[in-house]
Amino acid sequence: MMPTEVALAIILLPFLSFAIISFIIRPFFNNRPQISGYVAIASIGTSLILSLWALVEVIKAPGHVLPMPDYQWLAIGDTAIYIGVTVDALAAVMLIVVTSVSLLVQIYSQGYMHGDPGYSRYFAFMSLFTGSMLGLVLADSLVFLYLFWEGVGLCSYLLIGFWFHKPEAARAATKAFLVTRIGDFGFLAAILLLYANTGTFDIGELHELALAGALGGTVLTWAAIGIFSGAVGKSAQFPLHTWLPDAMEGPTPVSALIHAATMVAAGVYLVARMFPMFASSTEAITTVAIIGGVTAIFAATMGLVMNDIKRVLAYSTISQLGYMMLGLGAVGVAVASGALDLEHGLMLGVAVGIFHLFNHAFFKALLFLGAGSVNHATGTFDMRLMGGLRKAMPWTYVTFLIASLSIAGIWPLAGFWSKEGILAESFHYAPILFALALITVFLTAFYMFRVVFMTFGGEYRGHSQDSHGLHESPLVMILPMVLLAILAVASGWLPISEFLGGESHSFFGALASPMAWASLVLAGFGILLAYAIYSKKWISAESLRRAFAPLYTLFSRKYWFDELYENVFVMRILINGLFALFHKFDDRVVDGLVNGVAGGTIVASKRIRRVQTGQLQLYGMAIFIGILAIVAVFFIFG
Amino acid sequence: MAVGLEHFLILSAILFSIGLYGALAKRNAIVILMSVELMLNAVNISLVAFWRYVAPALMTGQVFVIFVMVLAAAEVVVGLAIIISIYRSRETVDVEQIDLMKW
Amino acid sequence: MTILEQFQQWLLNYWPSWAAYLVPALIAFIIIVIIVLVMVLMFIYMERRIIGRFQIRLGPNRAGPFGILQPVADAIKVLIKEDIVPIRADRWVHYWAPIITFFPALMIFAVIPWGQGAIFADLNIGILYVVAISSVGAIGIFMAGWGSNNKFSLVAGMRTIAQMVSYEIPLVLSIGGVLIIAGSLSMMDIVEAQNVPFFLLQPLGFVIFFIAAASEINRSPFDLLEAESEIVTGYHTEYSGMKFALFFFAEYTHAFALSTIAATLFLGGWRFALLPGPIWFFIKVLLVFIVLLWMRSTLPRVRVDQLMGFAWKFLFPLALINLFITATEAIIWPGFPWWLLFLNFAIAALLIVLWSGLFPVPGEGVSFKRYGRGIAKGMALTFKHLFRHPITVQYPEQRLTPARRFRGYQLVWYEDQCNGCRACARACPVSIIDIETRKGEEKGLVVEKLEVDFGRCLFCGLCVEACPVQALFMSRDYEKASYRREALVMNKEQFIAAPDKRSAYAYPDLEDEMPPQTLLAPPKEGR
Amino acid sequence: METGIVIAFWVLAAVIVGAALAVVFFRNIFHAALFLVLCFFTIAGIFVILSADFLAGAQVLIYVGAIGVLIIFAIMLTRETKRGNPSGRLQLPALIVGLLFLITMVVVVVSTNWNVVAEIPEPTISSLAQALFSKENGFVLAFEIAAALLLAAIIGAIVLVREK
Repeated sequence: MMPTEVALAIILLPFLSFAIISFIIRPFFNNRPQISGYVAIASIGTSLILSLWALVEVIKAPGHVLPMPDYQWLAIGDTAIYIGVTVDALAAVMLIVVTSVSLLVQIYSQGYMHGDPGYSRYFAFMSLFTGSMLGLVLADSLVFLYLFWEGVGLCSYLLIGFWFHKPEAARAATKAFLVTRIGDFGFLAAILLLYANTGTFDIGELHELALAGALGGTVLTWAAIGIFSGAVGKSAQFPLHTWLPDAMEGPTPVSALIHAATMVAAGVYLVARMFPMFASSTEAITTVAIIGGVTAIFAATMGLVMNDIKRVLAYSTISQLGYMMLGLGAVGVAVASGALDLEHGLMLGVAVGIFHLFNHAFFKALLFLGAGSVNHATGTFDMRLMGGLRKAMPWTYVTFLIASLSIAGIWPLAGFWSKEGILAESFHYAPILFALALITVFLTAFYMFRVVFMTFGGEYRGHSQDSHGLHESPLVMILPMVLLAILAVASGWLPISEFLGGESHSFFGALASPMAWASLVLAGFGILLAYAIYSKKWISAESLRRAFAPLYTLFSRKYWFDELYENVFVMRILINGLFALFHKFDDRVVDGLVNGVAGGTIVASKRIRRVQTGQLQLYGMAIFIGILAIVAVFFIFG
Repeated sequence: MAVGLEHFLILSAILFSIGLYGALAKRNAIVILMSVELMLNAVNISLVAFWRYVAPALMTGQVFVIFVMVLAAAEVVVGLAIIISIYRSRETVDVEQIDLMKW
Repeated sequence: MTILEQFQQWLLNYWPSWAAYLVPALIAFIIIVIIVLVMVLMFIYMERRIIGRFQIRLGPNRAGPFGILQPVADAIKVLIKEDIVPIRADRWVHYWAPIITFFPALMIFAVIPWGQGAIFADLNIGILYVVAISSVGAIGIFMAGWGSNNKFSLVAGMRTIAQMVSYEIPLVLSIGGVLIIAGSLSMMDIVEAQNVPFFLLQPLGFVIFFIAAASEINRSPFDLLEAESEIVTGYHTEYSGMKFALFFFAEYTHAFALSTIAATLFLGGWRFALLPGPIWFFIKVLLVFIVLLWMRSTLPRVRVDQLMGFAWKFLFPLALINLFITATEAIIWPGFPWWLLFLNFAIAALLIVLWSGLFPVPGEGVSFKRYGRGIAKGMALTFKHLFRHPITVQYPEQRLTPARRFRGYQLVWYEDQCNGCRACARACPVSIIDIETRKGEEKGLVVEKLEVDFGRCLFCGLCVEACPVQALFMSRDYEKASYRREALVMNKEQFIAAPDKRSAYAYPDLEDEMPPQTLLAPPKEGR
Repeated sequence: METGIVIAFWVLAAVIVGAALAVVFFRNIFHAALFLVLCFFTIAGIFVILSADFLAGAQVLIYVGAIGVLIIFAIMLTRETKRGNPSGRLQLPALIVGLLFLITMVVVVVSTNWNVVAEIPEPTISSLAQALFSKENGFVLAFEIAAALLLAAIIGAIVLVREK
């Protein structure tokens, strides 16, 4: 049996390393920043080991849940707020994802961030993020979860704006923060709504209430939608997706860890964690499903035309997250409509979504690390200035290729299994979404291999003088990539799905289903197309662009979403509308009040300050006269 | 006529009042400091007198006197340091001319 | 139960209580005052004599046998001097200063145990009383400096206060070690506690105490407040007569007091084998005082900033460490076994060497390597001098033989040799030789008159050199004085030939029959 | 013995009051300071009468030996003696307040009946030390704090006074 302290230690270790780095190493050993790297890695490594222990314990535990005591956090009057950790299958899987990816990424960062002036700061933030993320995963009450939710938000802000001297980085950080804040607002509102109606923050109790129908329909719906809005914000789903591509201004390992593997997946995790609640409200879960599907395809389309490798990856991340949402939603809809019996359905949905999250974490992280490695060599992210890196950096190429195949869902790589699962479920329960999913499969394969061919195939298109300067990245960067590549191949073979309660799939038996073939064919087609266009140039990209000019502009301008937000929402409605009103109010009423008070004070003090003669003796005199007065009072009335 | 507690208390009262007058009326900062010392000594006398006549068993009275002495020493050290530095900067220790802290 | 108290108890049977208490107290007081007076006079005498010996001189030895009445003579001289008060002086302060300086020093003796039970008042705060009282003296000295309205005196006063305040701290701290071992403030108890004299258990404390005490009583090398070269004679520049005597007295009383305290605290007071207590006590006191004199006659005066630095950077930390070590030992070995002294000596030596290593030589601190060795050498030298014979010449009884070619006073003239050639008169550059001759019957010229005005003589000896017939010699006589100018004009009757008086000047062949020149006093009759 | 104490008390009290008045009313600050010292000294005598012998010693050591000397030193560093020891504008009110205070205190002292215990305390050093340093119901903490306070005061004084 695993003691609770271990679970807490998993959370606290990274915080500890954060504290050590920022309060001891940065101030005192700043001349030897590598120490901070070691500290961070040591701490996260330890938590990885502990997480593995937790996983084993969970597997052994009956019902895959470890009972953990709650601690009273604070008591307001007689209502006490308890916080605690839940270690169940879902949490355990997430723990493994977070710790392992984080560990690998930080090892990688040793190479990538080498010589950066903010080296220590970087690792401090990374540790802080990892700690918050682990806390988010393990939290068992909404308050606690929200705490860490904001924590990871903060870390993502800090890390996107890590190179704050670059104005666009700073802008991107602010943008990310504000956009996610919109979602978080919904989340917070939902939490408060739930507390108002149930009087508890504990997720388990909330689920029981929800399933028992004790929670009123509309309340439940609105709460669920609110929570989902939070998820939308974090996972950059459809309306709030705009921050993630810009977030690529941060260091690439950050993108790999936060904006591909873990934090953005937090939204999915949240939905999965609250799945029973979603599943018991049709409207909510339908929203989830639709948003997921729309996001999947719509992000993919934008991914088609980006020239910045990281942006392509960013869009693919969005679309993959949409995918997961779609999977959750599809099953959830079925459960809500009663087409699927309850607890199996719940299990299944979580399994489907989280399984893909699990695989996606690895290959997407790997893709980002690959991009980082490429950037390390070429110093740019623009694919038009790359090409021909296959020879220069074979390791990067191979790992990147594996990741691409995996994300494209090629059998028997990891991506295939989870994707196939989602397709199957959506096919059964939500045909329309299934169509979207299929298209997305094709698009995914296409843009991923567009990237592969543009980056590694053909000739080097960068400045010729540094073509010979191209070099493979150092071992400390290659090693994590290789490990991730192994995971990207093999993570699908792990029985995560059954562990989470979904169906198992036999290794070859999967090929029997037509679904699998459909997706495989589509993916293969996409790959071929990409090969034709970008490697062999049978079809010129130019002509295509001209052919689909309107679409191209639509995609490349990202559906004018940024402009929409910037100009319409922010400028027109907020700044010129609402804020103007506020400003007037502020000017007239508030300032008037304040100035009035201040004026009065000034006038009064002009008189009163005469008392302050600065003569110490006068004050002393006053004191003793006061004493005498008191004594006199005692004599008279005492 | 034996000497009792009241005698000492009244003595300390007189001493205290003299010190009080000096502290309030004098203009030379050092004299004010000296008057404060007088007051402290008056307090010491009454403390010891109380110890002697009211509670000889427990030494609290004397302990307090010791602490008063410590405080007096500290106070004098810092006070004189302040006075001297004021004198350095303003060429006077007349408290009526040292009124930078007025309005 | 001191002797005094016993006496009082005994008297209570016969007299009314107030008398029974008052009279013995007065008697004891008077006895103590007498002791102090005598001791102080003796100290003054000893100081002059012994420092003399340290410097291979004889001290004053004329007044009375061995000059023992010298201090009395000084006292009388001082007392009959006029008492001068500067016009612009603050008369009031000027008047009280010597008294306030003197009485604290005297009051210290109230708690000094002269012997078993022989103590004026065995206060149970004895040593605290001593420290407190001796800190009052500074005010008197400062009053003197202020009152005499003389900037040198004022500077001396400032120096005194700075010095006393600074050195009081290591003094008290070093006493603290003793108190920890003795476990009492009462002098009696402290003496009783010294089965092993505390300078063995507290070597470092003793050294610190000794130095600090020497500075407290302004003995050299810490006598900055009367540095003649800098501030005329310090705070008592403007004092004369009785008041000066009081200051002088106070200084020696203080020295005596601190010697007694040192003897009491560290040397086991009156306790030692066979001889009765008081005698041992005085022996120890004199020992301490002699060491003080030894230091004074050896070490040069330190500079004022060095003085402060020495107090604050060297003595103070060492005293703290010593206190700490003693307290630790008190916890570990509460009984303070005798063998602890080896440990403590080792610690003391180690600490002194190490700590002085903290002060680089070019800086203002002391460095053991340089100054320590220098001081040790100097002390050793003066100590050797103590046993050397004094080189002072007791003039009237004792004379030095001048050089053989000494060109002394007056001339030696052989009339029968002289042929009256007047060569000497011609040779004299100041022409003070007045010689008249006449024709003689049996030989050529006879000297009628030969007068020399030695008031103007250069003793150049040209006359002797000029004499062709070896009739004229210089003499080795050097002690001739007269009250009247005329007496300096000498005639030939006074030049009558005296072979033992003549000098070998210009006649080298005479040298070997003359006694050798003596430079130092002849060994035996040096007193 | 008793009569001796009485006599001593009256003499000392007279000297104390006289010296205190001198401190306040003398024109020459230096003289005032000297009288302050005298006052301290006599107060030590009062302590002796009250059989607080240790405090008497401490009084002399601290007030006469340290504080008095410091004050004299300060007087000399700030050459204000020519200006003398003038009274400020508040002279009269200060006098009134002082007198009122004196009257109130005397009234209070006289009007209260103190439960005086007869016993004469024996020499106090050891018990005082017990009270100061014993861990249980002692003043060790206060003692340490006082030490810290002194250290702070010393450092503060040095920082204040030394030329930049």
